[in-house]
Amino acid sequence: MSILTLIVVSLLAAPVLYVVARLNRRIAYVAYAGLQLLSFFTVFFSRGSTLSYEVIGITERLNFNFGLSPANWFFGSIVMLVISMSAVFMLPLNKTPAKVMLLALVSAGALGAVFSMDFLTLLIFWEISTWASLILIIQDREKSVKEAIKYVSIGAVGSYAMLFSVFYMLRELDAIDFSTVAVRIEKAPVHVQLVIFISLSVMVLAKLGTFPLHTWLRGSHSCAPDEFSPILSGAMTKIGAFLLFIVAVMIPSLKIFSQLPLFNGIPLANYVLAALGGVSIVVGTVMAIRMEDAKELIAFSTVSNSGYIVLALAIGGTYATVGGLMHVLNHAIASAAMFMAVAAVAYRTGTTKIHEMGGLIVKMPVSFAAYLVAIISVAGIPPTSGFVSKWLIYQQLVQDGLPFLAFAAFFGSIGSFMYVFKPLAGIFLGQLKPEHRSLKEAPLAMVFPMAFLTLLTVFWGILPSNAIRAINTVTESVGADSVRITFSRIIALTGQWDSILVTGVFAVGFFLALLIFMKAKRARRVELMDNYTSGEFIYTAELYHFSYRMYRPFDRMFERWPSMEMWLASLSDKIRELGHLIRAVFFPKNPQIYVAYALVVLLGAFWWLR
Amino acid sequence: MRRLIAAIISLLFFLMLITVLNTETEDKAGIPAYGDADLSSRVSERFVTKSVNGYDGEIVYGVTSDAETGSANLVTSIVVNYRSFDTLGEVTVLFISATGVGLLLGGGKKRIVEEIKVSPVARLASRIVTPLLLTLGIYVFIHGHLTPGGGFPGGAIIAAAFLLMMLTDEKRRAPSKLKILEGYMGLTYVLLGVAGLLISGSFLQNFLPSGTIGELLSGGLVPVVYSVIGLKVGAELSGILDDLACEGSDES
Amino acid sequence: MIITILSAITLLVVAFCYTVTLEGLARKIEARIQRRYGPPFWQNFIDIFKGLTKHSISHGFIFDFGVLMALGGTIATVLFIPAGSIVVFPGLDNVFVVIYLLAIGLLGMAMSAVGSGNPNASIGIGRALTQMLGYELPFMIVLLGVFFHYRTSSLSELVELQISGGSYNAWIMPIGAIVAFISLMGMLGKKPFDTFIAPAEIASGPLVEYSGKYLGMLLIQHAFATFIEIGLFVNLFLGGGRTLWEFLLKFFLVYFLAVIISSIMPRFRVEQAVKFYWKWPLILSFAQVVIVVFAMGR
Amino acid sequence: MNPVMLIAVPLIAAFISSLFAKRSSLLLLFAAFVNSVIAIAVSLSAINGSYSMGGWSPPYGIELVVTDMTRVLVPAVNILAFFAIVVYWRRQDSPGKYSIVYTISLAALNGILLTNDLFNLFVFLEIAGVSAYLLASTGKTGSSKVAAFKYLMIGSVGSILYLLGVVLVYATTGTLNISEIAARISLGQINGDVLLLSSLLFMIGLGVEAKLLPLNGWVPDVFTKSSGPATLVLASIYPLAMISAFIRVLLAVRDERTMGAVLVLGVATVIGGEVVAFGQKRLRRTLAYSSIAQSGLAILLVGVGTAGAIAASVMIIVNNALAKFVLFSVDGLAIEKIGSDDIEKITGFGRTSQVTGLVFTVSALSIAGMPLFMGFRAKLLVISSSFDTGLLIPVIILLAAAIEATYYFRWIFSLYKPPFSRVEPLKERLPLELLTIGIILAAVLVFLGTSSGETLAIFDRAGNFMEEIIFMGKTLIGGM
Amino acid sequence: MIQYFSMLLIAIGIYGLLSQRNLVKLVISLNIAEIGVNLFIVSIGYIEDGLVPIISSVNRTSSLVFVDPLPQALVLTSIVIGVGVTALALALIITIGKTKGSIDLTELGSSGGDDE
Repeated sequence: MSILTLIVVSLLAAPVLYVVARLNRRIAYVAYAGLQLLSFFTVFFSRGSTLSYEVIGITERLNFNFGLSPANWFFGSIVMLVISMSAVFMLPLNKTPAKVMLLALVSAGALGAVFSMDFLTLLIFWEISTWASLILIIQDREKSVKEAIKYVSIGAVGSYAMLFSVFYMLRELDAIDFSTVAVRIEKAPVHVQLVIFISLSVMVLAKLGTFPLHTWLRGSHSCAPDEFSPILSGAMTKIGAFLLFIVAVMIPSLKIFSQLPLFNGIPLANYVLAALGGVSIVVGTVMAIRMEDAKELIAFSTVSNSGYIVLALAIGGTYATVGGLMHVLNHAIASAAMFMAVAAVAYRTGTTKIHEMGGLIVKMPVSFAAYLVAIISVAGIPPTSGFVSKWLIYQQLVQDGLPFLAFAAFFGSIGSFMYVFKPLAGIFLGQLKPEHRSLKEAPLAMVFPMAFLTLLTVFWGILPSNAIRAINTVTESVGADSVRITFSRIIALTGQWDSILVTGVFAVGFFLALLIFMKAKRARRVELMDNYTSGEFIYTAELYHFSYRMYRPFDRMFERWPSMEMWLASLSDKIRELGHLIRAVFFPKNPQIYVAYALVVLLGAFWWLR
Repeated sequence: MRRLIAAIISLLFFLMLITVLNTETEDKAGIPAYGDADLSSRVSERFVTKSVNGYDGEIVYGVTSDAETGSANLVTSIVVNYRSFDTLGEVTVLFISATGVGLLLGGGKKRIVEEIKVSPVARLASRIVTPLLLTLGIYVFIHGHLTPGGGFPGGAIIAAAFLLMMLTDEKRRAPSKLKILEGYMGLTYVLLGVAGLLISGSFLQNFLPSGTIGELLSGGLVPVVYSVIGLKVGAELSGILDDLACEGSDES
Repeated sequence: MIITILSAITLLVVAFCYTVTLEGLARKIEARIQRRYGPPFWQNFIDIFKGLTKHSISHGFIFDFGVLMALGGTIATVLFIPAGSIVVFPGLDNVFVVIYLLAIGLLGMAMSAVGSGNPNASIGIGRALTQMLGYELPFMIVLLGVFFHYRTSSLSELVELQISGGSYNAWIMPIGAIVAFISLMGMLGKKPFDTFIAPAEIASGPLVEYSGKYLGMLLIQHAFATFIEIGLFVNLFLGGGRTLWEFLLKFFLVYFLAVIISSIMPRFRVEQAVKFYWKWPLILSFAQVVIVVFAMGR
Repeated sequence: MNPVMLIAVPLIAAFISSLFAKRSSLLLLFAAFVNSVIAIAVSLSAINGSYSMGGWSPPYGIELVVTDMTRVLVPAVNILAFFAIVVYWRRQDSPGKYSIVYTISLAALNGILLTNDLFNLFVFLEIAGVSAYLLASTGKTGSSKVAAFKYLMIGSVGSILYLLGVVLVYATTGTLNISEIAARISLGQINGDVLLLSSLLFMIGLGVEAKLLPLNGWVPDVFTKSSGPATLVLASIYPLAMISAFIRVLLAVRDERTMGAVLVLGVATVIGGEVVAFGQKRLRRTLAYSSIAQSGLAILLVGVGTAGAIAASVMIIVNNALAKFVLFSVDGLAIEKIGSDDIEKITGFGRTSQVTGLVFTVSALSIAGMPLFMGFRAKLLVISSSFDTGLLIPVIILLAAAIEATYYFRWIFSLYKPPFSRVEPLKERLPLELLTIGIILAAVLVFLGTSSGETLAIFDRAGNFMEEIIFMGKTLIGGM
Repeated sequence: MIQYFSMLLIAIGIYGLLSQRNLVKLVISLNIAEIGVNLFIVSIGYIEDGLVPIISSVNRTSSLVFVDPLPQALVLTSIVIGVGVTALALALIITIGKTKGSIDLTELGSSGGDDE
């Protein structure tokens, strides 16, 4: 089954599924999940073969090209993995025909985007999935419209910047497919290179949700339907990473900008991009720490991790490139798992506010485990895949000696402890709310994808060489060089790291601890309310669960920071005011005024042009 | 202030227009000076010599017969024959605006009653003059292809006759038959055009013999069409006058 | 293989006994500074033993699991600290690995403490994580400079390079050493940075619910953690040691410097601590790195 | 099939219906239907070239010309007119006694599209104008009459200027045939001032109907005050003819300086329209300003003036016509069912009646230029052709497009907002005609958005129509 | 010379159009401008001592010098169109007067217009 047929099928599936869903929703959703799984496996097991296909000739030079280069394969399998897992995950949830149609469109667009071989195809399919996801976002929550509008405007800015650059390329380089552009842009003059690089970077920042275009993530992720948030954060943003990979790596940006001023060997353009990534790491981390809603918190963690990806791929170099791609992989999985866990909890409790839950570990252990592993991975703690990428990125930062970018990276990785621990403590640990006494674990269809993603995270944490080997083929395919690895070791410039050894040693340590634990006397089991209360007697679990404003002292330090989200709102107000001005001037009540305008235009044009 | 701006604008407009006058030079074409326009550079030369279809004799009054268009009045030949399609359009404009007036004013149920002080002499005189006016109008549009005038002036004269009656008699209404007449005439015009299309292959094409220049029964379709136009315009204009003079119904 | 296992066991034993002893001495010294007689220096051994043998209560699965995770992670981390001649995994003792392995221990402890369901514990954990964001940053920045200078992040190699280079990092990059020491104070949770234990406010925070064997295990974990942190400092800035004894001596000096400083300090509020770390230490660390990167070259 | 029937049939119907006023709406329906059949026949079968009136060969007689552009536009106009009448067939604000006006305006629009004679174009513009004033006055309130009068005022000023331009051109070139004029001007035998002035007069005179920025003050008035079907016709069908007239005349009487002016005014119109539409709270007003912006886009491309730009322009107006048709009719429906089209009131309308929401969404997305729909193809053409004028124009167009996408999505969202207490499902079933026609048009939009390039080659050919025109003119000059 | 007068008429019409407030006066101004245009149309067809374009018993042959007949035909059309538009405008004014009770632009401005 070729990629093209897959794309066409999944495009055609949208209306069909809509009709089917009007008849029977369960069948439609099962069919949808089946289609996604099918396409994932098709993608995953068909690597290497590249095909090029041309569909439209709206002008003689434009047509669709799809292909299966290693890069396409890598991003494609990540995106489709997340989408298919979410498709399974959403089986038990409430559904509408519109939703399934839009979901099918989203996945079709994503599929077409990650298998595109030229910028226009990428843009078109990306746009398809974007507008579909836009309408999908507003399906469930009431306040979502206001938030989705931010996504619309920022996304429009990004995609039109990309559209501009597509035709600019067509004009200056007479090509828009990745490989040719990558070749021809080297000989192009600097301003052409800069215009293309900048306009594409705007798209990257907008879609990846990176500073300063990150303001849409919070609202859209938190307001989106719970079953869609994993796709939004795990799959959609990763298409942005795909474009970033093309812009920064496949187009050898380090080389073509080498005549610009350099910072420790990083050209100015890349350094600025990386700096934006760094800023968004810091902003995302700080904001995530301050959020009280689990989904908003994860949304900001997405901002911060997108910052990592941008930083890594922008500074380039072997370790950063591989690390960045690795980070794409494990953030896709981890954020999807986190959102799924939150969605599962919300499915049972009906809320995503952290402080309205607590102690759910005894009720939903699997969701807890999935969330735990996911956050360990996000915080970059071994033995999970998150550590690998961060380690590699650090290697690059050390090698190039970039203290300020490194500061951002460290800030993000240490700050992540704070924000990932907050929902862990607030939702799963601590006192169980009385109204949640009767909860059960999420249904099996939800549990399975979470467990699967968790296992993948742990697997690539214990055996990263497996993932990195695949990534090496990607980097080699675009001419960058690859990281030396053995079965268990990753050898980098500043030392090496043996994942299996570390895991083994940890196992040994854990075993020793367990030994002590077993040898000592058995502990008496008491329930949670039986606590040290400094002599008082407290019976209300709600009051005895400390999670609201957990880091109050910390976010008191950041209260007076300027908010980027205000900026967008003020911008729209400015446009409105301008509109009122124009209306007052050009659309008056008195017809004589616009008759006068007509004549004045005539006279002015005549006397001026004459 | 407003008047000042208006004055400035109209002054500038005037200046702008006069800059382009008399701009005819030998190498570049422009607006010719007043009075020395040369027909040879214009399409109308062929209209004068009736040689659009390549006839290259000269047209003589009362002698030449079966010219491409038989009307001695060259303007008429243009209006009703060469550019008859325009005329259809202009009739349509008149028709639609007459209908529009009717629609806007609600078709005029009853006449606005105000006492008209007219001496009985004038009233009697108008009764006498009106038929003469009607006759004159009919004469004008029937001879439209020979003498100055034609359908539109004729129609206007007919309407003037109705106006005269309305002015002298407050009860008087334009006869309601006029609407019917108007519709039939418009229909006839279009159908003539279609007939031309069917008979001789082109819309509004002449399919009657265009007899000798200067005779009454010459010019093929021209007198027919002009009579149609005359009746139609007369009907429409008097209809408009009627509507304007009449009280709107409750609707509108 | 055998060598590795033996050296690992010896390292664990040495680390445990030595650190616990030093902690005992520290209590004594502190007592003397405060004009008390103070407990005997083996008091901490007794505490741990008593804890492990006494009855105890558990607050559920995560409570136990967290403790195991904490102790296990810390033990695992200890094995990556070269102590003079005892180097368990030469070349593989990557500093990032050490730091992030240590984080497992912290995470486990945090989970178990919050799992106890006592708000004091949660508050303590919150403070601990906040303060961590404070002290880790300057420390990591300084480390960046060190790694950039030596082109390696492996502890044992760093030690060898310092010894062969003939001068310790403390002399090569003194500002960095000072910053790192201040951060070390924070890591150790000594005054003025002990706000997350703060016995008087939040009933010694995370530890509030622990008793019996849990307390014992956590004391062991604390000892190991202390060993790791100071060991890191010694290896990074004071050139570790050719022999075990040299290492232990330097360890002793650093530890007691920290103890003496802390014993005469009041306590920061947590945001004060963070602000403090983000002011001078951070600036100084950046200055150090800039010097290293741009002035000293590679 | 002789294209003149497109004009004759509605006229016959109109005259007959003046005889039988009761049957007028039926005659209108009949005429529109026959016309759409003829239009399809014309666009499929008729050969490109001249159809002379009265048997007088051009340039002496008046001629109708069939080009690829008319092939595209004629069916669009007639079929949309038929649809418009069908949509409002059984509704309370159906054309009724005003049907005769619609019939005449249909004839006039066809005449505008087909004629190749400046003065004849003037006549048809006047017919269309008078009918438009009447349509504008069909609103229920008296202020619709005021709006109509304002429209009449600016409109007749425009027509006076246009007539002046015609006279100047005739006095200079001695002919009224567009092809010959275009040929003579392309030979460059014309005095510069006269050329500039006449082209400027045409720009202003036609710009009034084509909604050029300082001349379009009447648009929001008329579109918001007039009745449903009238707004539908004025907003979705009239622009097709008017902008095509603008394109033909401005390209025939081509003066590069004027082209620059057109470009500037077009840009101003786009920005003004989008920015004002962004802030509107009522759907109909938003759509009014958005159609200003769309026609501004088309006119801007006329200013660019290349064949690709004209193709893009034609595509834009066709897309605008199809989509605006659906949007305005849905708006009319909302006003009828909910009683208001305020962004707050309309909330959840898409959920209560799913199909309406679907077609609305499709059309809005197509106008906002999202892929899978025709608007995106148009946008691609627009950007690629506007690149010929440097980098500034595309940037401006894209910025405007971003604003446009934002407010169109706001409307889509407000249609699909989660249902609140106040949104109760509509009791009575929605008019079947509207739904079917909406589905048909949405399908057309999707088809044109996804079909392969050959289907849209007609637009590219339409972009080149001016070459035929000038060629015909050259032969005429040679013939003289 | 007459051409200048026709231009002047147009200018006067425009002045009235811009300065007057009464709707009827506006219509009159429009007519003045139209008349100016029509005059101009006729004037461009005039030829020095050209004859009336009618072949009659007086001037019998087409080889004589006639003035350009085409502009006269155009004028005929445009006059009639002007009549139609004027009639419509007056009817609109009557309706406005009935419904709004005023035909003064200043008073209508408040009610009409693109009001929110």
